[in-house]
Amino acid sequence: MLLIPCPWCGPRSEPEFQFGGEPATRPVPAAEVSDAAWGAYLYVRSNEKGPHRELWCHAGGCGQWFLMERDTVTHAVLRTHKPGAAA
Amino acid sequence: MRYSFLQLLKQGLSGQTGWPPAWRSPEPKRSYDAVIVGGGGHGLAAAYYLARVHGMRRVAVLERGWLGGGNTGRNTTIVRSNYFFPESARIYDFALRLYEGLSKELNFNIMLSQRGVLNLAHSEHDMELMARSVNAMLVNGIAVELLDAKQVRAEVPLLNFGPGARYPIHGGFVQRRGGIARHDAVAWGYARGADSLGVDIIQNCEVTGFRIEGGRVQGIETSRGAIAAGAVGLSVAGHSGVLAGLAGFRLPIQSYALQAMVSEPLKPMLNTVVMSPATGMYVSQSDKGELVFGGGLDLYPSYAQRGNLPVEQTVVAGLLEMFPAFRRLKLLRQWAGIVDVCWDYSPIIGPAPVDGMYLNCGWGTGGFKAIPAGGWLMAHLLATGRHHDISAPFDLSRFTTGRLIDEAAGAAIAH
Amino acid sequence: MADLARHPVAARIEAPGLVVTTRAPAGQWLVTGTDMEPNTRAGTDPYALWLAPGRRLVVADTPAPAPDDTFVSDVTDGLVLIEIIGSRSMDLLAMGCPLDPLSLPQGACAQTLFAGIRVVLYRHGAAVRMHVERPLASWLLDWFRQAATSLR
Amino acid sequence: MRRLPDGSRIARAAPVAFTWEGRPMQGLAGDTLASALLANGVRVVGRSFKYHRPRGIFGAWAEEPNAILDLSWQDRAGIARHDPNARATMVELLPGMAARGVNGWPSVERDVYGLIDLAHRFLPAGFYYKTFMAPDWHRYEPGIRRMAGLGRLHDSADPLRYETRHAHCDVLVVGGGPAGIAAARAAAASGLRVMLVDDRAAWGGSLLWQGGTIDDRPATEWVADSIAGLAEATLLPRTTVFGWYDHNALGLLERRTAAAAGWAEDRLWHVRARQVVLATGAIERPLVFPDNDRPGVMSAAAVLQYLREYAVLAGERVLVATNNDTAYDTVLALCAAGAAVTVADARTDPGPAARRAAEAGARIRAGSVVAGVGGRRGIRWAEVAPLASLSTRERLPADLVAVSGGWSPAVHLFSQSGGKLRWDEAEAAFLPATPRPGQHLAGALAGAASLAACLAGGHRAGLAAARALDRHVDLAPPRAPDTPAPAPIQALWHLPLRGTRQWIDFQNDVTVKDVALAAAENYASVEHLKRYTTLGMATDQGKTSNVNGLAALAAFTGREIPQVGTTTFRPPFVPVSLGAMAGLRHSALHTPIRHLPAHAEHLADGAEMREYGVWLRPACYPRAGETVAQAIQREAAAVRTQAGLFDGSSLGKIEVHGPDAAAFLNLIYYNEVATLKPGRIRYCLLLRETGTVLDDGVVARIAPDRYLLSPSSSHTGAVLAMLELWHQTEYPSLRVAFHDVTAAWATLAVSGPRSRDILRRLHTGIDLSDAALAHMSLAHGTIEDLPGRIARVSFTGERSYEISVPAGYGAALWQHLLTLGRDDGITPYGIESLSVLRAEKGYILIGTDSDGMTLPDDLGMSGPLRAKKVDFVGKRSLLTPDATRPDRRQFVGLLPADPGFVPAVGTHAVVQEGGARRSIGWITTSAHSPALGRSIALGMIERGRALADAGAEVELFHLGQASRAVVTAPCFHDPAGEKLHG
Repeated sequence: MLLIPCPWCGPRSEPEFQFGGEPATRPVPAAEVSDAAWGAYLYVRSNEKGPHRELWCHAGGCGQWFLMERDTVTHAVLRTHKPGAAA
Repeated sequence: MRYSFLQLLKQGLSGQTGWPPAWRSPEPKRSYDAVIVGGGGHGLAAAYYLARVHGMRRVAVLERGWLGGGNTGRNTTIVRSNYFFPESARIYDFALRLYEGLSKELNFNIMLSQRGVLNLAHSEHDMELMARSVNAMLVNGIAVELLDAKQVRAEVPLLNFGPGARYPIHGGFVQRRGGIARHDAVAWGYARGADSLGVDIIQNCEVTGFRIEGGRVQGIETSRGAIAAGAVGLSVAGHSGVLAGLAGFRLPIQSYALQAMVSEPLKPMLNTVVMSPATGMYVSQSDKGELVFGGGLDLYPSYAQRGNLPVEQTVVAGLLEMFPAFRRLKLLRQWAGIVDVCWDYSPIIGPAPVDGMYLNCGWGTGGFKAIPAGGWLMAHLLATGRHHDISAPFDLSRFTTGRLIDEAAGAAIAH
Repeated sequence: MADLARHPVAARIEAPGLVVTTRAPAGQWLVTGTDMEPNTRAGTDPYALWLAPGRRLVVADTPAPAPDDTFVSDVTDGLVLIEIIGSRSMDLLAMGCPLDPLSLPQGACAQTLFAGIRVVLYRHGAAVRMHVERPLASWLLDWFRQAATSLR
Repeated sequence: MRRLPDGSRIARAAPVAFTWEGRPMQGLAGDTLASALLANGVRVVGRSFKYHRPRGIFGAWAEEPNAILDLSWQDRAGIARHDPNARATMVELLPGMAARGVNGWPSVERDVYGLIDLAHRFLPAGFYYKTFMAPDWHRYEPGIRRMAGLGRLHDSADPLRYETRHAHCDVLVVGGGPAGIAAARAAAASGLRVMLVDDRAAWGGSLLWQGGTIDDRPATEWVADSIAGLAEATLLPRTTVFGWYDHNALGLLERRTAAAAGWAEDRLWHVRARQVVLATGAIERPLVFPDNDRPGVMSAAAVLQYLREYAVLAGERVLVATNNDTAYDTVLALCAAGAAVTVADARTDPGPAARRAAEAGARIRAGSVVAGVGGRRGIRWAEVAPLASLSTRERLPADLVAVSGGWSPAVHLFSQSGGKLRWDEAEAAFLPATPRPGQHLAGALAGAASLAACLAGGHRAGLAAARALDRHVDLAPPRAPDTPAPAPIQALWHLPLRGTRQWIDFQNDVTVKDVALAAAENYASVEHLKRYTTLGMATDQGKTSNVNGLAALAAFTGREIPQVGTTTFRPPFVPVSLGAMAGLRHSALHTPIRHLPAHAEHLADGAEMREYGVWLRPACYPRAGETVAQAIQREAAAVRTQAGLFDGSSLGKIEVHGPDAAAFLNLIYYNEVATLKPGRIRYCLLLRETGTVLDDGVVARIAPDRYLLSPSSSHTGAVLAMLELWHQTEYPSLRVAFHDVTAAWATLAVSGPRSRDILRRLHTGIDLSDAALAHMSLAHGTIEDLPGRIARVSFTGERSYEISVPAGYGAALWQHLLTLGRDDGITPYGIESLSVLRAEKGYILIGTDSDGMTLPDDLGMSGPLRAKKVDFVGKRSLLTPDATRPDRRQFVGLLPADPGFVPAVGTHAVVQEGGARRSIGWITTSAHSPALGRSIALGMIERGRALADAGAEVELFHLGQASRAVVTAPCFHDPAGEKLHG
């Protein structure tokens, strides 16, 4: 049962959160993006075994999105921070 | 030595000490014509069919831990082919047909029990979506029956038809040929078969890198030395991303924990596999008498084979909503596999971005039921370098063309 | 002109050491504008509860004018206020919510899941107050009725 | 076996009547079911899983492999309860309990299936993999299944509620023995929130039967004082910590002695602890020797516990077989109770403990082992032999063989937490290696061999836990007299006796020969051994068998024990009732459901309520004697001809505000929304990044910097999350905010030709003229003195007005509008009726007509892709090869060839290709249309629009039945929309 430190609300239990995928910046403008690049943006994942950069939402709490670095083997939460803050 | 009742009797008279090893534990040779990474059901089946169908003899399977120890040994053992799209129906039904002959083919009883797989509908809307799926399957040549509430109750009287039911049962659909099989026996059967045809199954042998020259794979670095290979097949499920990384490319795969649970063993009481996507659970009773049940994925990426408590309680709550009589039964054990999930819940089969390397992965929650087909199609790729027509639609390129095979969307229920 | 009646969601649930009642606040407003310390409560009547950066819920027990800020939405009828009081109230909260009561001193507020539903939770004098979306109120009150029987 | 008159806490407790196999018996208050059975001389309590050999009670607590019984009883609230697989050693005896053996017919005492044991030679481990293949497994499976399984499910549904409780503490101490109490005492002294948990009813753990002195007083006094001193802590007896989950979250199962009426005594706890002290003790290992599975072979520690705690003497002529000193406590106790005791100590020089035992009257056989036992449903004799020459046997009369093969620390929770184990050769046990963060180990778990070591270790662990939370305490540790170090254990595994059957897993019937077979067939990994032989897969999960099994595997594969390693420890530590796992989440409370503001009114008006998405909403309002289908036709016809009233309050209402609101929404929505004029409304789609349609709904502009979005009822949450995601991560600089006000408003739709006539009777300041309030526009104002708005939006295809007032007034407005419209035939209509009306108009229902693959162009909406320049969500996905292929399924109408036949939703359209059918799409909506007086349908068909233009006919297929239909444009009624603008 993960204990995740929401950057606003502090440590909260796992059911209050939703995993939102791996953070990725969308390639723009649409007209100049190849099918392969667009497919990679939509579907390809780093899927790291170990420290992994993730997007999460404190859906059951303040509803804010934040970034988390989490170890996908030990589930240790290495750090969480507000989007845009020091990545 | 052939397995049979007579052989059991003969061996019984001499203290059962005459049985040969089911497979050898050979030292890895320096080079093979084909090397398959991943000693689970898919990898072992591919090695078996390479030797059996394509007559190849210099084949190796490299397994990081003990054979059959990954998802093959951690799933809820359901086999079925009730899929929506023709491409999916063909691959899963090809697997089911192979399963139907597998005990004889491998001379190893995999205990295929075709007791029927029943999906439940909990609203009129569910019934309409179910009719869409059933018709798709019938058109695909998969025999399934749409049942109304009365028929479902006759099939599984233990189900919750009580007045206070939060998810009243409006009906369902059943594939009679679906059922369960003994998961370990599938891995062991294929391992014994492949070994008997000269395949080297090398356990405790972790792949640490690939030797790639000119865009083509030449060999593999392992914890037990370097191995040269004419062709390399990857069947490592949840670890597909890790292996791809070693070979210098990425995959459209996210690895999640998928939990499974068993209850204490009881006398026979449930004779069908029951799946209720709406309450997030599916259940069957093993031949030893345990209820074997599971549900949806844990909702964040993980390589830890344990699973989390919230999803476990959600699955148990779903099981009890469908079977109130089970409330007093006790949970005996809980564990998880690491499944490789694609966006469209369909597998990736075909050449990898590195020449001479081939992929059979992305099966997500549905890998066990597809083992024979995944193995056969990987063998075809490794032996011929070309797609079999059943595997072509599942090529990695679909994530560039956008031509996905989205079973979840098609059937409108997570499967 | 018809005088349309207002139907509040009302309930009172009692058990040894526990009283759960609904309150009808005079006003509730969802406000975006000036920020406040996260997860705190400011003021007595009306008072403000932090919801998100730059967003708060203003609650008035007695009639008060709408707050003045950049973006104000009247949600008086949209949230039902449930008050839980009594020596066993912490036991009841512990049945529905993973939050540590110690992380909710006077002056703090928290948005969390109670019986799986999003609520805003905070202390109000000796009581604990909880706001829940109106459509879910009857289900949650049914949950309270059933849970409260465990205290008998 | 008999009850002694005194010498234990419960010797003189009140009698408790119970029945075993229907026979009345008597135990004492404080007995477990197991101790009561032993006191009544019951030997055989079960039958083993495969060979159906008789099984007797072996252990005394959670490790018990054999006494798994079918138990019926009434709980303290008088509710009939049943447990098909109750572990007798952990059941507190209650009056009226009825226990029966399982897996034996006609009884476990006399079991016909016991004959199977005669064929044991032909039934080795995994025999079923080697046979049962002809004709196939289905022939043999039913018989095998009947033989398998233990208890039988009673069909009496369990009416009770199960409680779940969350708790938090600074230091959780698992285990209430000497080490645990010392740790809790030390941690609590620092003022921290401490929780002490033990699975027994009484505190003290092994002190309950081993005694000893602490701080110069009887240990039990120290226990009582320490527990009294922990008044501030949370004390949970009768509670098992069954699972260690991420981030120091633990699962506990409490077996309360009393619960409120209607509630089960099982209570599940979720505990989050900042620090955890594990003091979970150790489990005694059986010895492995021929026929060691006979009833009457028991754990030496269990024999001591039955004697000291329950005054039950398990045997009069006892052979105690051991390889370590701990068994000598049992020997001394048995001698004191008057039993004739012989000790077979595998060690050639057993040391001082053996000398003390000899002085107490025990006969010592050093360097000897128990080499065999006689008797089938009980022990008649036992044979002792020197380890060095096993064939020279000395047969002794015996009715009990108490065995101790050493102790395995209970590392289950430590291992679940990710802790690694190390093999300790001297202790002949797997000990925890380094503790995990926030974790402290103490007592027998950490290898402490004496009471003094347990107390010191526990005290240190408690202080360390407090120190980790910056609390420094100086508290004198509890002291116990130093005892001389025990003589070292001599590892003793199975005996090298060919042709004998030596049991490792009593419940699943796994013998040493089975391990040898697995090794010979190269199932050489410990995990293969477990799965191939089912060793450790029974309801005791290998607590007494795992180490003996892997030691045998090491011997047969020429490896050391640490090289073989253990299998994985998984929750739960003891089986946990599924009801407790689910808690209150069942029946109505399983998942939340939302009610409309006018919920009570709908029920009063006879609505058939159904669940749509997360809302409970009226499907239709059948009148007396009317079927649902008839009601739907009547309601739909009324809307077309007069007027209807519909509760649309569940439709999403998201207010968007800010100087950049227009620019932001334009980057999100598929349609152009920045050019929308205030007061106007536009029907828009929202796409996922994959281009597929997430939701549709109307967007209303209130003011230059304010919009009101109306997503569909079941997608409001997803839409709000999407807006927040894009704003917070991709466009944080845009000044815009979102308020979900869905629940604050009731929205009732009056639809039909007479709709405006009805509204004119409403007291409102809003100008209802078409000039002022055209179709797809809205106006704010007062309605019956209430703040509100009216939007002219139609999903029926008729002139329609959506009236919104604060939610509290929704019920009153519903009644009021019905009254105002009575003369104009206003008729409440539900979702199913609305579905017919919108189907006549060919309006799409997202999630019914569309699915997870549908793109805007499939629905005939390709305009914005060409017109909009900005990169809205999903845009690039509309340009991929798959998005632009010509054979995509498109949204069309279908008119069945037989106008009286309504094709089922889910019917497929098929073509014949190469002798086989291929699906080219399916019907998503169908109905008998009152407006057209015939059947209509909507669907998604490959190249649908081209087929519609050509008026082509397609073959339909539903469950084997064929029919035909003409493909048309989706709109069947008033295509020009004159009724809307009127």
